[in-house]
Amino acid sequence: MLDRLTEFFFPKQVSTFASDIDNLYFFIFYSSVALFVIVVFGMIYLSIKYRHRKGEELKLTSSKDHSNLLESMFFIIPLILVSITFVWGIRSYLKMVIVPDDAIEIKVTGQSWFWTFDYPDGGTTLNELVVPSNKPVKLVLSSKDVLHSFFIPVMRSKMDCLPNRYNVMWFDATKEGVYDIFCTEYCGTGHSQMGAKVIVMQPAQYEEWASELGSEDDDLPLDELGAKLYTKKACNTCHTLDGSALVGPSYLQTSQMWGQERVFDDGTSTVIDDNYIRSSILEPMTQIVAGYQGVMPTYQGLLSDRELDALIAFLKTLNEDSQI
Amino acid sequence: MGHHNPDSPSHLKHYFHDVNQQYETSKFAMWAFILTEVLTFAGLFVAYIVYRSWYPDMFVDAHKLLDVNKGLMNTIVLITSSLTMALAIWAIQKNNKKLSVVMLVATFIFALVFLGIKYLEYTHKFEVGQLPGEFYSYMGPDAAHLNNPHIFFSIYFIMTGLHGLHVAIGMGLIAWLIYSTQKGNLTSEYYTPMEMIGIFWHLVDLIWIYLFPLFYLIG
Amino acid sequence: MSENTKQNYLNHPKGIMSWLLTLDHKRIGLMYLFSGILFFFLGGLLALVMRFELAAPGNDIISNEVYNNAYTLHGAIMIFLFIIPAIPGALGNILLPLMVGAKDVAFPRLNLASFYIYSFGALFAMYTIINGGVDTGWTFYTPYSTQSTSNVVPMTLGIFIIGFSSILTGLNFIATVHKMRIPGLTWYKLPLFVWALYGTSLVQITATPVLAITMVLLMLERFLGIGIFDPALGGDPVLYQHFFWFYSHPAVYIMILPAFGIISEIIPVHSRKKIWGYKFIAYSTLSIAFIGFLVWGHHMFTSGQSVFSQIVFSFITYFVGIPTGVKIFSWILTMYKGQVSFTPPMFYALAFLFLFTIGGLTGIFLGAVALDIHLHDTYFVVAHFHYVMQGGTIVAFLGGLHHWWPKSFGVMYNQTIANIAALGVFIGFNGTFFPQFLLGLRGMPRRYATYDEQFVELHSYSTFWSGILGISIFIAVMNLFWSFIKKNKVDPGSNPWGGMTLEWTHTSSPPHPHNFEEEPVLQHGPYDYDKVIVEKTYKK
Amino acid sequence: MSEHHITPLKTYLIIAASLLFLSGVTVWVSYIDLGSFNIVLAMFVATVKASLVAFFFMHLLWDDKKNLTMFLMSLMFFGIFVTITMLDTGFRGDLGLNPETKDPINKRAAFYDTLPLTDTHGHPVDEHSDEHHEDKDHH
Ligand code: HEA
Ligand code: HEA
Ligand code: HEC
Ligand code: CUA
Ligand SMILES: [Cu+2]
Repeated sequence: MLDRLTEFFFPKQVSTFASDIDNLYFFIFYSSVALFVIVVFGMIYLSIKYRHRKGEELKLTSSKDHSNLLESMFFIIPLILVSITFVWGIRSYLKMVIVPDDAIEIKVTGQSWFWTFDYPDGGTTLNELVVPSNKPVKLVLSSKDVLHSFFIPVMRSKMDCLPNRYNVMWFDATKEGVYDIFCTEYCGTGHSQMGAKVIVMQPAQYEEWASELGSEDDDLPLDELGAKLYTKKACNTCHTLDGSALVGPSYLQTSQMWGQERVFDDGTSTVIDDNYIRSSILEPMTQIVAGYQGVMPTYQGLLSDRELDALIAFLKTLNEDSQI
Repeated sequence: MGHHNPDSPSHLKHYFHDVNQQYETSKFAMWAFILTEVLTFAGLFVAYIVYRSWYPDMFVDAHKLLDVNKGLMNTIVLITSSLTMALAIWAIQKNNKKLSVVMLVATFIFALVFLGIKYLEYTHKFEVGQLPGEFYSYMGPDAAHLNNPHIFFSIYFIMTGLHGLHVAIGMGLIAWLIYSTQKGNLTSEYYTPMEMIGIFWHLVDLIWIYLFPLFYLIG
Repeated sequence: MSENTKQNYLNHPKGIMSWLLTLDHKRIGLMYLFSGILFFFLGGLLALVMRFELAAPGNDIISNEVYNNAYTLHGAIMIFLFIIPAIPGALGNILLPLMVGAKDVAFPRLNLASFYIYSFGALFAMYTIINGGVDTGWTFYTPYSTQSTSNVVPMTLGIFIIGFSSILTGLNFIATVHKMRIPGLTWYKLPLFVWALYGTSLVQITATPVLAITMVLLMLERFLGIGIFDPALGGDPVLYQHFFWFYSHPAVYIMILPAFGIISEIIPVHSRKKIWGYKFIAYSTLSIAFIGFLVWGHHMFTSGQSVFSQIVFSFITYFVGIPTGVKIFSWILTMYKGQVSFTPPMFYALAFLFLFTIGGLTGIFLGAVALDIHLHDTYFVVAHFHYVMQGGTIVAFLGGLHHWWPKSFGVMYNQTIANIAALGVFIGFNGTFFPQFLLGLRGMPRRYATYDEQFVELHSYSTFWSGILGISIFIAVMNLFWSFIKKNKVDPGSNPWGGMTLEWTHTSSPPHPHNFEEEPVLQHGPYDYDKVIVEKTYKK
Repeated sequence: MSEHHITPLKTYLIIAASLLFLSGVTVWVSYIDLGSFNIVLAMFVATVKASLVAFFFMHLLWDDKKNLTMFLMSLMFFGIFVTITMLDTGFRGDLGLNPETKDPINKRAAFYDTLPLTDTHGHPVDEHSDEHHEDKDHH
């Protein structure tokens, strides 16, 4: 019964402290329901019982306006409930902030509008956090530009990412699977698209994955690697491939664009070539395409040379027929 | 209703019972206003305290760039102006219109001197680049090692600037007082505006009493 | 009645200038009422736009940018242009001097100035809309607000200016309550609405200056890069949040205390019963106002503030619930052995009890730090604050309007339509916002223009009912104004609900330009239904 | 309004003299190094001065006590604001568990990297060496 209710109210419980928090919720919930029923029942009962009946004379009413017993109840009952809630709440809270010593540490960086994850043994992923199950994971969060907030509903945990500062959160995932991550601090136009996934794997699988991290793509052809990077590096949060403009220009017809002129917001222009694309990715703020805002983040340090080549190669393959 | 009692004074508003009620109401409201003033500055004091605790060394070193003598001079000027303001009220209470006007004029002049000294301080800071925020550019030998001194100067300029703004507003009010007292609108029977503006002026002094040690003397 | 009773503040003096330059608190109140309702509709319209966009997950109707502007403007207009200034501004202005037996507020000129400052600030906010909107959320968190290219400066400037209006109104009310009461009207004989306004005003004058300075610092951060709130310049964005919430949490009590006051009037009058626990209600007003200053950090539970302050804030937050509970229980017990009539104001009061209890109790969920970490910035919070603000304050405000409408304007609305609209508001409101609790619990973040498939069902329910809610509110308000247009006058001496406070017993409807023809003499307390029978008189 | 209290002239003069004297005292004390006690002392003296102004110049001593209450209330709310804010800003990274969350913002803002060294008049001096570049935090 309780399980069904939990499922009704909450997403799955995946972290070790999730059930604790849900139980706290249910404690407050049931107390509140009880108080609410008292309030609503009292209100309906009294208003109907003492209603002014048709034709009844107006009369002097009772002068009763206090009762020591009732009034002390007003204080005592809420005080008891509140005290329990407080103690319970703080105990759960301390579980959420005290990180176990053996946690593996992953660095999370928010940036408008995607997430970067740096793993302890080197290697980086974008918008995909991979963690082992049944092992505490400590996330050290920060941001490159504005505030973001890292929210994993199934873990019942969330923490803001601040520029120039680190915040910490941790969890110990109990069930393998793929779960949602949301950004919950407003961070601009792409805020509602700043989602990511957390992938919880068996520890052994995770070890394997971590050791291959970064090397797996070595032998893909450039344009295929580029296509992969296109989503992996979150280009698709701002650039579509179907001709509709999001925050940035769409890349439906880039293959035809090569050799054409690009006009910038300061009136200057340039001819589109590999170098231009390369510098657009590494230094997006220097030349801003007319009609757009300079919000593209720099990928300096996030892409290797081979990856840049791959992206360029991929863009070159795009034309009307290659809609994805 | 609505028409004046023949022997009630002309400054009594129709919605008050008597002069005393009107006087007490104004004064009470003035104190409520002082509360809002204090809380406006409170925000800045909080910023000061928080940043001072985060950057203790920078604060200590950056304050050495301020000129204690000018600060002390301004303290003296402002305290004296507070005295003359109080005496202006004292004089009008004794119905000594002339003395009251003299004292008000003195207060006005002291305020002017205060702003003059402030002006000298500010211009010097502008020249050497000890400016708030991103405009800060002073990297002299005594400051090149400082960690984010622009924050100190931001807080300094905002607090003394807001205080200076109060001095300027006070001067406007005092000028108006000089005019009305001279014209004979204020007497020992009715001097509420002078009392109100006096309270405001003393608040300006009171805030400076804290600003002075916090900016010029810490260390 | 004498010839004089034909003369009331609405028809005397005449002419447009007599309105624009009026010093009469009742006329000023009426101007607040009109502008408030106008902004309410504007904010409501924006809400409906948002809701229609959210009916389906993608960007179907409006783009991300437009959505972000819409919710920011919705929040800012509702809060800074409507609920904070307009409710005390309208009902408070009209009623406070009447209730204390004064001819006017203590400083009528200041009162008018306050209205114009408010209008002036509102112009800036309106300019923001024309000029392309603002997209930071009504909280203006740095560093986004220092970087956003939208109209942050005009909006914050507008809020800064409106802040002064709020402070001046507060000053005026405090002075009025302290100094303008008629002889014999001691503190414990004041109507509880006056207590509520008094508490509200105290919060206004203490908290608003901090908002003003925060807005100034934010603007300076944009102009000069002062580095106090901007992490790139060595500053701390969390400090901004402290500043903002030092004002904005107490501000939620600026929003709700007048509503509490309205309920404290409606229930005893329509139950014809002495109010339960007068002193408890009066003191709980003050203690809510005070404790409200100690809990602001509960909005920052995920900001990374120190664990110590998390615990302290969580602890103190619960204690706001206790005085509030005392009020709720006292209102309910007031009906005990009364003579309850189901009039439109009473329906709104009962709806208030129902909705505000839900809203308040969900505040306790949010106050529990461990749980708030999951719920923060999700739709659970959105639902919570609509339950307290719309379900609490707005519903009480509508109740108050229905209660004092015949008194203030001398006209009576159609009571059947009023009852139906009240029911519509109640049902539409629950339909709109109850699903949002579930959305939040299941992890739906707020300020999202688009969302995951999994949330479609609940969102579309919410959108559907928001239409009903909008229409009902529209009908409720129009029904009121229709009585104006139709000139459905009540007798100047009428007292349709049998109220006992001075505005009912000692002046005509609508009141005389100077409030009372003769200075009122207090004959009984505000709720002495056990001592005096006040007839209900209501003639067309 | 003749029934209002009129403070004798002498009182005003004495108060003003004490204020000036105390100002001298703070300046003098500030040159003695008392460590963190300096600030305590300076604030103590400032508070004595402020009380003199409030009670005598602003007439709080003789006024309706409501006015004094208002004034004290403003100080109380200021106190609340400072204290509770400091509960956060003074204790970030408490529990001692996550050192990385502590001491966050002591990083020089980026624009300092572009500032040339100056002399005491604010004029740029030759950058004959890269010395000052080294003591900046590059990230
Ligand atoms: C009218 C406005 C109003 C009112 C009255 C309240 C009242 C309360 N609010 Fe609310 N709140 C807002 C408006 C309001 N709030 C807004 C606008 C936001 C969001 C801002 C934003 O981020 O945009 C917000 C957000 C908000 C948060 C932050 C959530 C988050 O962002 O993560 C919290 C957390 O503690 C909170 C708590 C409370 C509490 C404890 C009360 C209490 O005062 C409630 C007290 C009432 C009761 C408890 C019910 C009646 C009592 C009983 C029946 C007796 C029994 C009681 C007990 C056992 C305790 N509120
Ligand atoms: C007093 C405050 C108040 C009120 C009354 C409301 C009323 C409503 N609010 Fe609002 N809301 C806020 C204050 C308020 N809100 C705040 C502060 C936020 C947070 C903003 C932020 O995150 O920064 C918010 C955010 C908010 C969101 C979340 C947005 C997001 O996070 O993405 C939503 C979504 O459903 C919403 C919906 C509604 C709805 C449907 C109503 C309805 O009750 C509205 C009912 C409809 C009407 C009142 C219109 C009636 C009139 C007509 C139908 C006709 C008009 C005709 C003419 C003009 C002639 N609001
Ligand atoms: C945060 C949103 C965002 C992300 C993520 C993003 N871009 Fe952009 N991009 C933009 C915007 C906005 C512009 C247009 C303004 C400008 O020129 O800077 C742009 C411009 C460009 C341009 C040059 C514009 C032209 O058509 O002439 C290229 C090339 C480009 N992006 C490639 C990429 C690639 C490759 C990625 C991923 C590795 C990426 N972008 C990720 C927003 C983004
Ligand atoms: Cu990132 Cu919202
Ligand atoms: Cu709050």
